[in-house]
Parts: sequence; C-alpha cells; structure tokens
Amino acid sequence: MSRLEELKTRIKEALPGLECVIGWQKGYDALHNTPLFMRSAEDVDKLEWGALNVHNPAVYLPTMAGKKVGVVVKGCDSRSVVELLQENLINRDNIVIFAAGCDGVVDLTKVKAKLAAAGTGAGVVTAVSADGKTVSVTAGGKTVAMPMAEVAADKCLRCQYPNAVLADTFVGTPAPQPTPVPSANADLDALDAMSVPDRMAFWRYHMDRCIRCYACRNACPMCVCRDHCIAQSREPHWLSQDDSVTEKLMFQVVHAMHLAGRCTECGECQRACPMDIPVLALKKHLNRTIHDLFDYQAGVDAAAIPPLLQFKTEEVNIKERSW
Amino acid sequence: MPVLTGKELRIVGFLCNWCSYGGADTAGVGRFNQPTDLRIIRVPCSGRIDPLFIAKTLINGADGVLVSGCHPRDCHYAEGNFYARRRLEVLKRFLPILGIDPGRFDYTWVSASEGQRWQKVVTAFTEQIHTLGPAPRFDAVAPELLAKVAGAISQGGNRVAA
Amino acid sequence: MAAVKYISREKLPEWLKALAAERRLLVPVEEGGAVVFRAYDPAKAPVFGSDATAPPKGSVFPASKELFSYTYGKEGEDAKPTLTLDPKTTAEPTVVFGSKPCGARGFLIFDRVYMGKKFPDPYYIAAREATVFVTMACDTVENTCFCHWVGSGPADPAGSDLLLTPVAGGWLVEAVSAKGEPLLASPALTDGAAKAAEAEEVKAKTRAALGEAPDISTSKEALLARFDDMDFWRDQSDKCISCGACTYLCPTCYCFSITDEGSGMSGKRLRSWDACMHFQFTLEASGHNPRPTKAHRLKNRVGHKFSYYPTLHDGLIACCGCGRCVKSCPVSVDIREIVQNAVAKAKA
Amino acid sequence: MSEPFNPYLPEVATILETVQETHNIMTFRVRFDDEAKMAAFKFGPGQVGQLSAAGIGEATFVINSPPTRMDYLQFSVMRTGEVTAKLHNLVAGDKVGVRAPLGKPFPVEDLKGKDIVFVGGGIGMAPLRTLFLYMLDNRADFGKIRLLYGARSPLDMAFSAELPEWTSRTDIETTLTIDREADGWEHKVGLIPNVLLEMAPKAENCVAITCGPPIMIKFTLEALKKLEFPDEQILTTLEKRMKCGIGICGRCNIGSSYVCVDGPVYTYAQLKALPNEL
Repeated sequence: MSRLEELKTRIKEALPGLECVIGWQKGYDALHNTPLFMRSAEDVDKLEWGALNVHNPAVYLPTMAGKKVGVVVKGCDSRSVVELLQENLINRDNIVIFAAGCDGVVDLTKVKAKLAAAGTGAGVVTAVSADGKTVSVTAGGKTVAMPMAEVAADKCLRCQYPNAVLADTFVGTPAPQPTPVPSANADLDALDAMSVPDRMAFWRYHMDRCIRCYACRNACPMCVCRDHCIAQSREPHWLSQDDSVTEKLMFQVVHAMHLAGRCTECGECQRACPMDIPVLALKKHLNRTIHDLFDYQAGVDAAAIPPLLQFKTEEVNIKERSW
Repeated sequence: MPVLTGKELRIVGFLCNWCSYGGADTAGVGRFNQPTDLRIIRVPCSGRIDPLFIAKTLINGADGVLVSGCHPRDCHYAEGNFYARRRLEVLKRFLPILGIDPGRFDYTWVSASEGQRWQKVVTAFTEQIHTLGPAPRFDAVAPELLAKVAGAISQGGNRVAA
Repeated sequence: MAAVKYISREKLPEWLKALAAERRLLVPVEEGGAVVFRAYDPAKAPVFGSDATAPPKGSVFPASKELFSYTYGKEGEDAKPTLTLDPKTTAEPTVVFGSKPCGARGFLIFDRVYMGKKFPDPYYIAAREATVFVTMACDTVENTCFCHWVGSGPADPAGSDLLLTPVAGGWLVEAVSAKGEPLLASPALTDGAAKAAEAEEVKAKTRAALGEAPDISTSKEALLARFDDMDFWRDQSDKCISCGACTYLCPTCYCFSITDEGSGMSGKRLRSWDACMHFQFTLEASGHNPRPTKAHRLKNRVGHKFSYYPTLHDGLIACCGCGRCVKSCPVSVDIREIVQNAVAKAKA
Repeated sequence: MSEPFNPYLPEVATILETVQETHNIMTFRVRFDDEAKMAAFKFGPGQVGQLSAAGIGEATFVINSPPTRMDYLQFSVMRTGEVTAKLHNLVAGDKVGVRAPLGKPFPVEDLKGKDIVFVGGGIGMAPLRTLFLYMLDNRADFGKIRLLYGARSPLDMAFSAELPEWTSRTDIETTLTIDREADGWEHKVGLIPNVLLEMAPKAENCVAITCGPPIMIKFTLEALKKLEFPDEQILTTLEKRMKCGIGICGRCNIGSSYVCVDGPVYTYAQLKALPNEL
C-alpha cells in the first residue's frame, strides 16, 4: 500500500471521532494543490501527498480550538504544531496528527521562473508529475523537466526534519534527511553580502509593491493574534494607512519581532505573498540570531520554553558594551 | 549649551523609571555637562520596552535610540531587565538586516546613583550618532541604489517574455 | 469609424516616450518577480506577455489617497479654536498602457458606484476622466481566466480607450472611445488596415480557447438562497485564511476605509483600500460584528459580486473574470467554484 | 469655476453647548460656521450625520433635534470607541466636522393622521426624539401620540431636562420606565416590552416606532406582534458601522441594501425581506 493509500485508510478509521481532518487535495489546475478539510470518507478519497502540498495546515489549528481535529503534516508542518503546543495555543488532546515521510515540496515561484525561462507560463499548466528527483511540468504544449534541487522550497533544501517531529500516526518508511544545498539560503547570503545602505535600498525596492493584504501574516501558523493584530488596530495606533514603504516595512518588523524564537521557518509568509516579496529572509536572519545567541530552534520540543520567555542571569553569548 | 557643536540630531532615550531615569536626574542635579540631543521617554521598566518601540522610532527617522535600565540583578521588578536584555540584543542584531546601522541603537544599565556614568553614556552615544550623521530614510533612497539592488535576489514570479 | 493603426515592436518605445512626455504613463514592469504598473522608464522594458500581478486599479483608485488635510489653530484675542479643511480632488493626466481588457473593464464596475447621481465622487471622477486606457487584447488564456463567464472576453473593448491586438511584428491599434483617438496621432503609428483581418483572427482564436462558459445567470437568486446556509459557507471558506490578497488585487473591488492620520494640530484624512475579508472591516465600536467569521465575510464578498451588485446595477456582475483572486490566493480559494456550487445547489 | 460638491468634506461646525446626559452619553449642539449653509440646511427627522473629530475620525449619529428647530443641530453620543471618546473631551467653542444629512428620514408624510407609539430604550431614544419633537411642533397633523421611554436606571436616562415637559403635557401620553426599583423614581418599573404590553396600544391606524439595543428591539417586536401590529406599521432604525455614509465603502450593507443610504429607517416588513445579517 502506498503512503497515500495508507494515510487515507488511517484517516478514515479516525474520522468518526473528529470534527475534520485537514490535508490537501488537487486545486484548480495541475500545478496547484489546495488545503482539504475532510469530513466524510468521500472527502478523504481526495487526499493528495507529494511535492505540491506546499501549504502548512497547522495555520488552521488555533482557529479550531475546542474541537477535536486531525491534521496531516509534513515534517516542517509538524514543527508548527509543536510550537503551538509549546505555547499552549492548542490542546494536545484535541489534535490527532497524521504524518508520512516528506520528499520535499516545490516553491511555485521557482517553478514559475523555470517556465518563464522556457518561454511558457505558469498560467497555462496542463500536467505535472514528480518522482522526488524531478518535477515535470507541461505548460502551453511544452514539457519542462525541473530537477527538484532547483525548484524545491528553500526549507526543503536544508531540511532537518523530513519526518514529523511529533505524530500520532506515521505511515510508510521515514524519508532520508537530504544533504543541505548551498543555494538554500541564497536570499540571506545576498543580504549578508550587502552594505547596510544597500539593504535599506533592498527593502525599499521590494516593500514598495506590498499591497498590505496581510497574506504573510494570515498564512503564518504562529501569527495567533489573528483578528486583533496591532497592524490593524487604531488603539494602539501602530501603523497608519499611508501607502508608504515605512508603514509596509514596519509591519514586516512587527511580524518578525513577534516571531523571534517562535518561527519554525515554514516559509508560509513568503509563499503566501501574492507580490513575491522576499520577506522570509528577515525570519531566516532572526532564526540565525536566535540560534547564535541561545542555541535554540523553535518547534522541535513541545516541552521547551521559547528563549524570549526565559533568561539566564549570566548570558553566555550576549556581550554587552562597556562604556 | 550643547557639548557637541553642529546640528543637533534626534536621539530618543527609553529610560526605566527606577534606575536610569534617576541616574539622568542625578546627572542633571549634579550639573554634569551633557549633550542635548537626547529626548527621554520614561518607562516603568526596561522590560516594558517592546523592541518595536525602537524599531518604529528608527524606521520613522530617528537618528539614534538609547535604552537604559537597572543593572542586571538590580531590577526593581526583579527580572524585567533580564528579559529586556534578550529582546534588546535580538533587536540590535536584527536592525542591520533592515538597513539600519546597528550603531544607531544601544542599550545599557545605569543606576540612580550613577550620574557620572549617565553623563559618560549619553556623551559617548551622542558622539557615536554624530559620527554616523543624520539617519538615511527609507522613503529617500537614491534611484541608482534601487537599481543596484533590484537584481540581488533572483526570483521567478509570473514573468513572461514580451 | 476611427482609423485602424499599426505599431511595430521596434516603434513601440518611440510611441511610449511620446506618451510619457505629456502625461504620467503607467506600464507593466517586472519587479522582484511580480509584474506591477509603474511610471514608464525607457531603461526598463515593459512586460506585456502575461497579465500583471496587480491590475492598474491604483491608477484611478490609489491604495491610499488624501481626501483633505486638516489644521487646528487659534485666532483672535480670546484664542478661539479654528479648524481648516483643505481638500485636493485634482488628478494627474495619465495613460495606462498594456493592461489586459479585464483590468480596464474593472472600472466600469466602479463607475456605477462612484459616478452615481446622488453622491458623485469628485476624487474618482477627476482621476477617471484624466486617465486613458490603452489595452492589450489577450492572445493566450490562463487556467484562471473566466472573463467569458461574466459577459466579457479576451478582446473586450469595454472600459478601454485604445485596444491593441497582437499581430505579427507588433500590434493592431484601434480607437474604441473618443478619448483614445488623440493618442493615435503619433508618427510611430502607421496605417493598420492590412493587419485588421489577422487581428480579428487572433481575437477569435483566443475567445475560442476559453471555451463555453457555464450558465451562472441565476447567481443572484442562488446566492441569496444560500444566505442562511452557514454549513455551505463553512465548506466554501474552510481553507480561506481571511487575508486581503483577493480584494486588493481585484480590478473591481472598490470598498474602502476612511481614517485620520496626524499628530499634533494637523494631519490628513485618508481613503484607503480596505478588504471585506478582514475581521475589522465591519467591527463596531461596541464590539459587535455583523460578519464575525471568515464564512460570513466570504459570503459577503461572493454575494456582493454575484448577487447584491447585479441586483442594484441591471444584472451587471461585479467581477471582470481576471482570475487574480484565484491565482494569487495563498490557498487557491476559487470563486468560480463557489458560485457554481451555489448555482448547483439552488437547482437541486 | 466652483469646486464640485464633495460628499467626503465635512462642514466645519462649532459646538455651542454640551450636555452630559448620563455617565456615558453626551449631547452636542452645533452650528455650521458657514451661516449661509446653516440657513440653507434641510433634513428630515431620522436622517443621520457623520461627526468628525479631525485627527481621530468620524462616526455616525442621528440628528436628534427636529427640523422645526434650527438654532442648532443636536447629536447625542455614547462613548464606545476612539472617536466618541475624543468627542467627549470637546467643550463649547471647539470645532467639529459634520457631514449631513445622510440616509433616509422617517416617512413623515405617511405618518400624518396616524396614531403614533414611540418605544425607545437607552440611547435609542435619540433617533426617536427628532421625530417626536417634530410631531409636537406639528401636533395637529397627527393623532394620538404616546411615548414609552425606558432605561436601565434613572441615571441612564438621557434628555432628563426635557422629561418633565414630556410627562406633563396633556396632548401626549408619556410613560417612563426603568428596569429595577430606584430611590425617588416616580414612574414605572419594568422592562420596556412588558410595559408596552400593559399600555396595550391599539394597532388600528397606529404606527409603532422603536429604537434601542438589539435585545430590547427583539422583545419589543414580539410584544408588538402580540398587540397585532402589522409589519408595515412598525418602524425601526438600524445601526451599522459606516465609513462613507454614501453607499460605497461596503460596510453597512445587508445584502444589497445599504443602511447608510437606504436606511437607517426600515419598516419591520422591509427588514424581514432583507437577508439576516444584523
């Protein structure tokens, strides 16, 4: 039995005791999968497993508090579940986690670039097939074969947890941990190489096209303030409605700082951005800082206390300025 | 009388009520000469300072931000400054990735009796900001610089050749 | 009948430069992987192939617009308070070049609301009248395109002033409004009569590629019939993350917020894009919210476009079928599917 | 050439007087600074206006003075949010912005010759006050007029300065009620719908006009149905969050009806025909 078929079987078994199980199904075209809320056996038959399951279903869990729900996770998604548990934002007794080994998911932005380079477009895709090593996309009559290493999401290229860090039901054989690829942090490397004024120009350039839709925030499983985000409140009045880069960037700072020590780098913020703004680089940088300072990684240990919610009287890695 | 010659810059100080605000007061009462660029905002504790206060201040054009609280182990609320230290250090390391010079922000600890230390801190920090000069602004980045960074990250998107 | 012209790819920059010399010229350009409308820069080639990521909505309806500035003061010996309000309704003459027909057609939905008889909107009217749309008919159709569902098509001239159709070596240029004709005066344009047949073929071929549209003519009643069926709306909105991508990228979404921004004695009142998908949109000061969940809000969004607006405006659907809400949605919520589900359920 | 009419631009007005009605309701009497505009200003009872505290924002309130008394426009503001908090800090002489009139008034012409029962609860008395006073100023045009006005306690009763006149007039019948016994209270005690049932107004040739908090409206409507008032003879006013006030911005719509232009006055029959989203 394939991983997918076994998942379906196990979910069907569990479904009667659950409000729903969240997974993925085929979307409006061959290139897009979309989150699936399984409430019946027929729903479960729509379940997909593979490289197009780009979304992090953990984002829905805090909104379903009080209901017993199931969730199908990739390794990275499971870290969000763990982080939510760490922060008591979901109740372990109300969550049933289904998982299987993950061979990586695509970054649709990279796929679009490949298609554009081949003289076709993501809007005319008619077929997609993936075998773990290569993704073949047929669009506008052309089939473009893309090595997975070139179109996988950055997080997959340096994935430490291809298998869920926490699961109630794990099906199939665990996936091997991939060897990190240097290009996994191309964005952060590029920023590191820049001068400080160039970085200001970089954010000015990219944030200018932000439409302030807050998809980055709403797709983020750790953005749990939801309807009460300070970005949209008048009291306190953190952001104005001015269409200015400073307001737009300030929101990214709000998002990043509120994620300090909590971000599992699932990449949903950047994936969700309809304007392709490289906002994940800010979180990557922050996570590196958190790791350097506190030797900590979010969402791997449900019992761990996030580093900014604790302290040491003598901090090992903080060297203060002497005046 | 400003200690430093030249144009005054805009520096915002967030000082805790129990130690550093007292320290600044001690410096004033002691008539220690200090630069006048700093505008002080008194907060209950350095632990009250949301790093976003500092980020917003800098993004919106302040030339520098100085935070000062009680010395570690001396916090009026026992541990506020221990939490603050972690947050402020994270922020300090975060600012440069945004394009804000890390020298524009610093944090320190000054007790209510340390008038002279306050004088030293505020003078050194103000000098540091004057060395950096007025802060560049996000909304006034030169077009050449924008063109330079436009291709820094190769991205795909839905670009299709014309 | 206005003259039919032709512009070659080589001559296009010449025409663009001429247009840019006299007014603000907005063209689609690539920016970090997205395609957005920006002021024309001869050093940067416009991107005409695929539809822009964001439509040219901001050309007439900016993301944020100052309605007026305010200043408090004091006057006289007794320092009586004063309040001065200073509105700016003028707009800059603009050409939007290279939008797809759907992007330009979106403003027809705006027009009925902003140019109504009772409260004509001076800011919108000034901008609308100052803006000319040079539109490019489509020669490819994307999976998300559904303009033919909503009474439009890939070469729909409605809302445009000039219509360009891709032909070998360049574009056929037709004036489709009196406002567009003066733009044909450039010497970069040549007579296009010889290319007219080819252009018609392109139009017909593209239209044929879209196929048949399903019948959604009952959407008005079908969606109202589902109004109280919250299980239906839960199913439709389960995966929605309640962000504003669909609304902000929609050429027809015209809702807005009004907020005051200022400090001290002066400031401004802004009108800015707002999204009915956000919780805060209808949140009342008392804490009551008539649309408290994403299911309520998605219901309003779909209902507004396919039921309430057509009810008020002669059956016109407040959607131009560009498909941006589908392709830019982080979780691929598909408005076509929702409307069809409602229509199917009403029939059942 | 003169500027075209700008529906977003408030008229600058001066606060002539403020009245602290209750602990959280304050009444503002304002006049436009432009006397010509004030003289030309026309509105119908029930129409609303947007009061601006420039720098904070705008909020919608009914003009609760009647069009028959144009010395000033009166608004009564309950402190609930950012704008109302700011308004409560203003004093006589301060400037506000006013965008009015917005919305549709009560169908005054249709009410002529009819008996009228006003049922107001708390701040819901404000929209009734404008029509009530209009009727008093045109007393001969209407039949029997009854007012039932209730609040939680005597201290929560707005327009207290006017209550002695309302209760002592003989050409109207005014009933005041509070929810629970209170020292020195000489009027009724009881929930509005119950008092209304006691009053038992006859539905024939009578229109009931009600406004108040949602829960009161709900039970008042039930009481009116018990009294056999047809849906067409019940009027109420709705409250919704509004920004533009001119039917565009998309907040206040219930289906295709925009409360800011099609309302805020609806008959119960009209309300029932709307989708259920209050």
